[in-house]
Amino acid sequence: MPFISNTDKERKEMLEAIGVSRFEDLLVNIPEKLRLNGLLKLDEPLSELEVTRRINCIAAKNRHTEAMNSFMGAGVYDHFIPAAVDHIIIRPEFLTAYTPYQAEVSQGTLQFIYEFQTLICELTGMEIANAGMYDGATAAAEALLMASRATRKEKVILAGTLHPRFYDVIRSYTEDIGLELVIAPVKDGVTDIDGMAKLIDTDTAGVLVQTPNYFGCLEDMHKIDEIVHAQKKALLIAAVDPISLNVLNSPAEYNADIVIGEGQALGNKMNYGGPLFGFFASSIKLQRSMPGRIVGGTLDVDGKRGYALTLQTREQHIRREKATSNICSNQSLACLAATVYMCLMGRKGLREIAEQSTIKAHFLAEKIGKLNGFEIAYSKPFFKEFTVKTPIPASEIIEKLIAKDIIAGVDLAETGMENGLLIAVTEKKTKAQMDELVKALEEVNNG
Amino acid sequence: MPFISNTDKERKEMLEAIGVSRFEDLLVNIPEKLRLNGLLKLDEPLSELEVTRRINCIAAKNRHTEAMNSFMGAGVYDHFIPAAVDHIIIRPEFLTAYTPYQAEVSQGTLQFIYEFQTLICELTGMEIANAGMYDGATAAAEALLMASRATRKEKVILAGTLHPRFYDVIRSYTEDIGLELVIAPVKDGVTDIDGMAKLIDTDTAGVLVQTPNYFGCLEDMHKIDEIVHAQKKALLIAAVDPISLNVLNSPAEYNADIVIGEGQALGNKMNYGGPLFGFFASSIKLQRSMPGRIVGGTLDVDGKRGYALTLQTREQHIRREKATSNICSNQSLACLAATVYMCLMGRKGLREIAEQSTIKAHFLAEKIGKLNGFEIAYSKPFFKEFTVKTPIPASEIIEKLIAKDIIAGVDLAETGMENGLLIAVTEKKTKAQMDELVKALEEVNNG
Amino acid sequence: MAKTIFEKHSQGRFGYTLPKLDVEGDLNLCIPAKFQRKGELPLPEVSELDVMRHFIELSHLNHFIEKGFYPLGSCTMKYNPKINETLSRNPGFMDVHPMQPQCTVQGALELLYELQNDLSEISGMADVTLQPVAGAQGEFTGLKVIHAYHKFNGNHHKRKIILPDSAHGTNPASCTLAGFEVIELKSNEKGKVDIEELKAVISDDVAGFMLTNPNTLGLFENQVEKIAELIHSVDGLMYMDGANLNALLGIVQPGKIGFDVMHFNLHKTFSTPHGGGGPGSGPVGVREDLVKFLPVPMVRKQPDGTFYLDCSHSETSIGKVHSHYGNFSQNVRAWIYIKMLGAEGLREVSRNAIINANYIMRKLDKYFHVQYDEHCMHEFVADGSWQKKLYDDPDKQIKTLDIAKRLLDKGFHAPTVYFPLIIHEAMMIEPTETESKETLDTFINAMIEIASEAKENPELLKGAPFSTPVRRLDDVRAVKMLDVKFQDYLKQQEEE
Amino acid sequence: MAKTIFEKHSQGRFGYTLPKLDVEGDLNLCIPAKFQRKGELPLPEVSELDVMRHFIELSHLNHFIEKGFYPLGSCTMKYNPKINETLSRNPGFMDVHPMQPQCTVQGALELLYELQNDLSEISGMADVTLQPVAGAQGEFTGLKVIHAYHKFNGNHHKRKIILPDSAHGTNPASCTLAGFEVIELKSNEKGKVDIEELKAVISDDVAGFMLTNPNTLGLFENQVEKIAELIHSVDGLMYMDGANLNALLGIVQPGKIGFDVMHFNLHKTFSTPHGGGGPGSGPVGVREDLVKFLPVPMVRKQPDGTFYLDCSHSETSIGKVHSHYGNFSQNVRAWIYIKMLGAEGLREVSRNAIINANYIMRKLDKYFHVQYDEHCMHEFVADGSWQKKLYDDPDKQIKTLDIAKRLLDKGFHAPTVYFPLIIHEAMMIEPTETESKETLDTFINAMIEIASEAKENPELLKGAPFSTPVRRLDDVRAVKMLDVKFQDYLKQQEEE
Ligand SMILES: Cc1ncc(COP(=O)(O)O)c(C=O)c1O
Ligand SMILES: Cc1ncc(COP(=O)(O)O)c(C=O)c1O
Repeated sequence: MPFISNTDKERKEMLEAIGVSRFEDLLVNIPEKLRLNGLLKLDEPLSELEVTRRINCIAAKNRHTEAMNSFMGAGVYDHFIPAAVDHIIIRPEFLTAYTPYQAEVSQGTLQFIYEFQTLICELTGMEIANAGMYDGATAAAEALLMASRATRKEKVILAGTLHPRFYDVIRSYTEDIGLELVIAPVKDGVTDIDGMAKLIDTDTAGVLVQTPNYFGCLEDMHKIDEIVHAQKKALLIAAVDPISLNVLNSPAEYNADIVIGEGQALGNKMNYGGPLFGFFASSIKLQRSMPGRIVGGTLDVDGKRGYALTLQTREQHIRREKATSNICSNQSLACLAATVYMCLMGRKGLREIAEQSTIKAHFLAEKIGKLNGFEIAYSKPFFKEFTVKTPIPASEIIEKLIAKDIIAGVDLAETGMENGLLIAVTEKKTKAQMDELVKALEEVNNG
Repeated sequence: MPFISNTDKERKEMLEAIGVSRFEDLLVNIPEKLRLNGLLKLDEPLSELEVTRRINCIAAKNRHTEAMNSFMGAGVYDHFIPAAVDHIIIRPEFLTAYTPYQAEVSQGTLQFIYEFQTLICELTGMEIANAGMYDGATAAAEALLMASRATRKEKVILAGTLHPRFYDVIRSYTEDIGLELVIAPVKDGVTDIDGMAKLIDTDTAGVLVQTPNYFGCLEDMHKIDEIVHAQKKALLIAAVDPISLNVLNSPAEYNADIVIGEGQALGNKMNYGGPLFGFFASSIKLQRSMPGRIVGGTLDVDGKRGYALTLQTREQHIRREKATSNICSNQSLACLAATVYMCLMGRKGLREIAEQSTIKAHFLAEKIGKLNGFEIAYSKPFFKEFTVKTPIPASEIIEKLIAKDIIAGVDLAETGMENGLLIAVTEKKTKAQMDELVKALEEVNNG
Repeated sequence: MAKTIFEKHSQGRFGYTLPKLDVEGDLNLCIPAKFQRKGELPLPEVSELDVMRHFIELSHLNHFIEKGFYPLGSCTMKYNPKINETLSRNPGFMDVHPMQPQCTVQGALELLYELQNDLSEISGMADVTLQPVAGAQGEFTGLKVIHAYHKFNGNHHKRKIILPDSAHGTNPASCTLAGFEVIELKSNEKGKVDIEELKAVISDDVAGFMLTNPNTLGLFENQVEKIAELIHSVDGLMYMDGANLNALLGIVQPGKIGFDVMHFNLHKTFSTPHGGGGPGSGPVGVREDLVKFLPVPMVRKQPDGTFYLDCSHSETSIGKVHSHYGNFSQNVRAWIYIKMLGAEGLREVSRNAIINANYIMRKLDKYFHVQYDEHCMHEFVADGSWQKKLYDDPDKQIKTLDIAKRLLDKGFHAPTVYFPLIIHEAMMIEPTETESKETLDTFINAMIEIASEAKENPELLKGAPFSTPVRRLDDVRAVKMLDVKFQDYLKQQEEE
Repeated sequence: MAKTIFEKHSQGRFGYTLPKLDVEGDLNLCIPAKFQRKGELPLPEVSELDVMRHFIELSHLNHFIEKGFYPLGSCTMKYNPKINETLSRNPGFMDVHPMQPQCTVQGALELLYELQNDLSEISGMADVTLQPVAGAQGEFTGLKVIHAYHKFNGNHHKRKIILPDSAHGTNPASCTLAGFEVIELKSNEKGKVDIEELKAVISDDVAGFMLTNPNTLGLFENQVEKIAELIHSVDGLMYMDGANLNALLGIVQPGKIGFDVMHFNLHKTFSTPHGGGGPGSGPVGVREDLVKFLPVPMVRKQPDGTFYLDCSHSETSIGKVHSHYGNFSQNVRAWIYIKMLGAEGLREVSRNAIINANYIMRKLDKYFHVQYDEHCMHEFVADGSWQKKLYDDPDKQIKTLDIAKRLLDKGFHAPTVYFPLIIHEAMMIEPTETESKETLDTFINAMIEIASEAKENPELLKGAPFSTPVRRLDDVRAVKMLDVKFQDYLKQQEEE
């Protein structure tokens, strides 16, 4: 059998050493009738060559963004990733290690997590970050739970412009433990701030606002800061696109208490939506309420600097049912990719990516806005993504353009906008690709 | 500029430290008029993303064997390669090291070469092997030079069934230094042994015979052994397919003095013909005449086992114009791939590959032999490759089948057989693929 | 220790290239000033060479499976085949957006569909969701399903989950997150569920029972039928934590022996790499009548052979636990692994895992105390109690931690220590089937050596490790002088 | 040391899977018994895990560019961009057979065509063959071209090549292989060609002159025009060993300053990895009238834009030096490198390489003797003569080798030592442009430290290295007790 090391001879020697005559003797504790009779019903085993061919054949049934002109975003983005990233994360030294419980032989993992935390703090302007969550959506859910824990209040307010998948996950994470979710009203593609203000009261644990929001629009976080922090205890939770933070306000500028987001755009491939990872940062005073793993610097017995897991008394393996979260395995390798990516791009590279994405998105928006029958849905400032009002249902447009190897964007029908198309532009899009989209949209309307 | 580390500031500091005010001052020794005025005429630089797109576009203009049904061989073969091989050779630890001149920090490279040498000795039955040559053809040329050196004779005899590319390279390696090349006659796809016997005389340094030969036929090496070694000094040089040695005679069985061959089939991709590598082994008494690098085991000052380059007095960096060869850089990483490959496949795996290739080739030959108009050219035993007499020129067949995504084989026109098609079968070929070829050949003849 | 990347920063250096902007535009015209970040981001500026050197240097500080034996109990540190890494990087997988129209992702859906089916067969469950990305999230998902089941039946009062005191920490934590109250059951003297204790706590408000089987002692819970009977008698559901499934492949189908819900850890049993802590994958299987509660979407096949994302059960579904379909890329790896092994191969996996564990146990039980006298499954728990008794002086007293650290010096990763909590000084040893007898023998010898060092040279244990990149770290300092980012370090340096 | 893979063998273990044979057949019916190998091949049987652990363990014993500074003179150990490794693995390159019909390999031909052109432009030559796979083979090819030129002109007597005594060993060795006699010229006191000496040996049977420029001392040969004039006056050809081209990119085009033939080392100047000794790539460029002698085939472009392999000059061509088109995969990497840098980038490469070398030289010339007082190009030669003079006792005497070994202890690779031969105790130091000032400074400090250790603590040098996987090895034993395969080792063990 592949991947099993011992030979028949060795197996025999071992059974002898154990003192049994056949393998089955080791199963005495499994009542006979509980055992499977015969074999599992699975396909005949494939050799490496056969499985390679099968996989290549399956993968060929997917159409991927290197072979299509895609404008999909909505939280998962096709940004440029330097080749060097994969050369690091494929190293078995990182790939095949476990969670760094034995710190002395896990300094590689521990130090990169420490660097990851630092980078996330730099991006967000926060004081403490953890080693990552499952994805942006669960990070949002955990942030609300944390707000509730920290404030001992049970009402949380969500912007109505939140990513619907975030909302879904938040709902399943909160509904059975009595957290009250209140959705704030939306006006012209952004949060209706007055409407939101009315919802915030002394019972409010936190307010979660995503910016850029699901429709691509920037929320007025300064104003939201005012209305949230007008309530002494209420916490402001910002959900952000990490790439945007290179041009948009640092969440510290609008006094966010907790900052979370989907981290995939930082050096991770889209991979049909997984692995993603959530980043999670907050002000230092909330440290004891944080979910997830945290690495800290310390000294060894010889006074040498080293890293170790810290603040572990928050975690499930110590606190069990009283832990701040149940998270154990997280998305560590995706965070490593993000760390390597941020180091390679550096401050100038990340800035350039954010700038190019912005400028290209605005270039495209302007062109589409001029097309007959199309309209930019909202007059609000946006970053790299924007909503278009389409003359026919967005789903039809998307379908038609696929035949031309274009994926026009994300259909906003589930938000109630049947004719809403969400278009994302990254620095990878060329003028030619954008022109192609514009031309195809024009043709859709004409024919 | 990419890949250049220093910043303007650092450059300035360094120029100051050097004591010049501008870079140009460092060029005082280059007469002005020798310097290039202006810039080289090269394309505008491409960023990583752009170069990636350009390469993908170029590569897409090649049709590769994973997308075609190819029966090409003639020395370069599409055998199965376990994924693990590339995971080793891509490691920068191996990839970005130089020739292991500083043994103390090159034990990784040195030990794998020692293991490579051992494996080559095991495959060939020889007593000593070097760290590899540029390719099979140059290894053949160097073997003849070595035979001449060792015997102090200047006539070498080549089987007429030798790979034409081997012959080409041998010619350019030998023609200017007075080695006499004599081609032995061919009969029914193999060496005419009586004819060859007549050519061997007291001036003969060596006789080079390839088996399986270019036409796929097995040479009768036992008989050739007899006629070569009937001349006391003459050396028998065997050129072999390393995969074949798992089922065919070990060259030691027919008393080869030197064994060389193209090593690509051992774990290296075809890569449009490069990197290839030549393996090179001989009896121990010829050690001082060997070309190329050799690694030996030894002890360090603490008595610990280690490896180092040995018998270096043969090499160019010591002996200069009197060296056994001019080779310096070789094809080390390709030899590492071969080493990893042989270890993964092990004795059973390599044997199975050789057996499957043989049986499949014979299956296909039988089917093609039965087709109207087609004929197996020679009645000699063969391994995984055989020559077919085609009803129309092979080049036409090949061209026609390309339209069906089949590459029928190698055209033998340059050997004088316009209607000769050389077909190779590896263990990767499925029955379905072979049936497809047979069907396509049948159609060619019918229409 | 290695410098941080921040200490390698040099202003103006860079490690990337980007195409020139090919359209005109001005950031300030796009984004009003008040939305723009004040000041430059303080990220490091380094070259690609700097980055490669840095992370390669870090990588060399880790222990990892391909370096040496990693007998970390409960974690199934088996070899992660290289073919998984190669094939999962196909652009047809990597460069696919999760919201692409379904006609453009038929390959992905086909693969997920087959994996759902294969895991269902392996577990004996009716269906499997691939959405949870880790074991703990699988638990949460499974518990939510239990919750949904009871709500669906109008049994809103069922809010208690019973679990043994040997359970992994995520089990009670997941219960809390799913809105359940935990009843912890003391294990009996055999390390198993104490049926009498169980009977004592069973009541109508019990929603279910969570059991790891084999349990965290590596012992098969042979009373599982009895337990299931009791739990089912109050309409509770049986949850199996499948972290230890590596013992049961092709031997026991949990869905056939009384379990109603279970999660898998693909990053344990099905060879997907642990990645230094993740990403993993924690699918959940359920019995027939619970399928309607599974997260949306499920992957289904049309009569015409095409695949689709099915949300038709969204009314009853617990909703979503992940933005998309879970860790797709890990699921690809698990699919490959299952396809390469097949039914016989998977059974051999468990057989060999069990033989390997029993072999080590038998060889070590004269040197280290092993509480339960019973063949283990794929892992076993020894403990350091004999060694602890050697010295009375608390400064000298040898703890399991010392044994663990000493193993690091000998080139092995330590077993899981101090878990399960019910064994004092526990060392949970799981060799996995991918290790050879030769490797096990070197480990056994090292353990025996340590047992004798404990007697003759206890300082070697108390001081260990000596040969690792750093030695024992001050955990208290790590909390007291909190330094969780480079700025904290700089500040502390200044203050010192 | 690491065990060999042979010591990990266990009969019956395996590390591969293969499809089942899907046709019927019997080996014995295919291949007559007398052609079949007697007995089983003694290859090792190990698992994939064994193999990965083994080679990873070996890999950790190497110094390599991405570990640390590698100032190995003449070898241009610059950073090898990762993008090269990623893109050269495209199946459209890897899985292409060299004899495929040309209509199926248009991409490969396009790339080679562009690389021929780009290298021609960079070198100022008329055309370039990409067939030679290493520098030495480039030399051989170039010398064959020279040979062919003279034969073509009926000058069969031209069989002497002049080269300076500072030349690399491959130069004279290649001359011999190409059928030339070598005249070695003593360098003058400036390390350059001694024009008077040259005049003295020039005669009608001189076929050419081989010069490395910058020479192996890192100095630009400023008399190159004069030398070319002299050589051309007897119809000799000027060959440039382009190993040191990293100093000249965009600064000097060798073809424009008197050279007629030259080779490139793509594995030096153009960033293709050295791979522990290869594969490299050693293209050769020639002036217009020599193009007809280049190996067959060349890649040419049809008016319709398609590319083809051109053998139309096969009558005049020297023939072939490689079975196919050289190291295609390395040529892909070099193409990528050139395309990413462009004209300005390449010029910056050389500028920075030169600055880096001069910086180290200036910082070290107070501590180590540097023979020639002139700005160097991309590398320079210091020597250990000052250190050698410190102690008279031959046992204590410090040699360059000691300095080199001590550097290993400090985490650096050693410079090239004892080459060029004309400098006693030579240390040839080449930093390359990819290293930062910070790295250079740490190296400089280490060298200065060693200079003072030489005075104060010479045992640290004589005994070095101390911290490497092995310490100094017994080279004499390696020759005397020849052990070039595992069987030799076993035999020696038995005998001992
Ligand atoms: C028994 C058991 N249950 C659950 C888990 C949690 O799994 P994960 O880390 O994938 O969340 C673990 C992980 O170690 C475990 O050992
Ligand atoms: C000056 C010089 N010439 C020629 C060569 C030979 O190049 P290669 O090793 O590629 O054959 C070298 C290699 O070190 C060299 O330094």
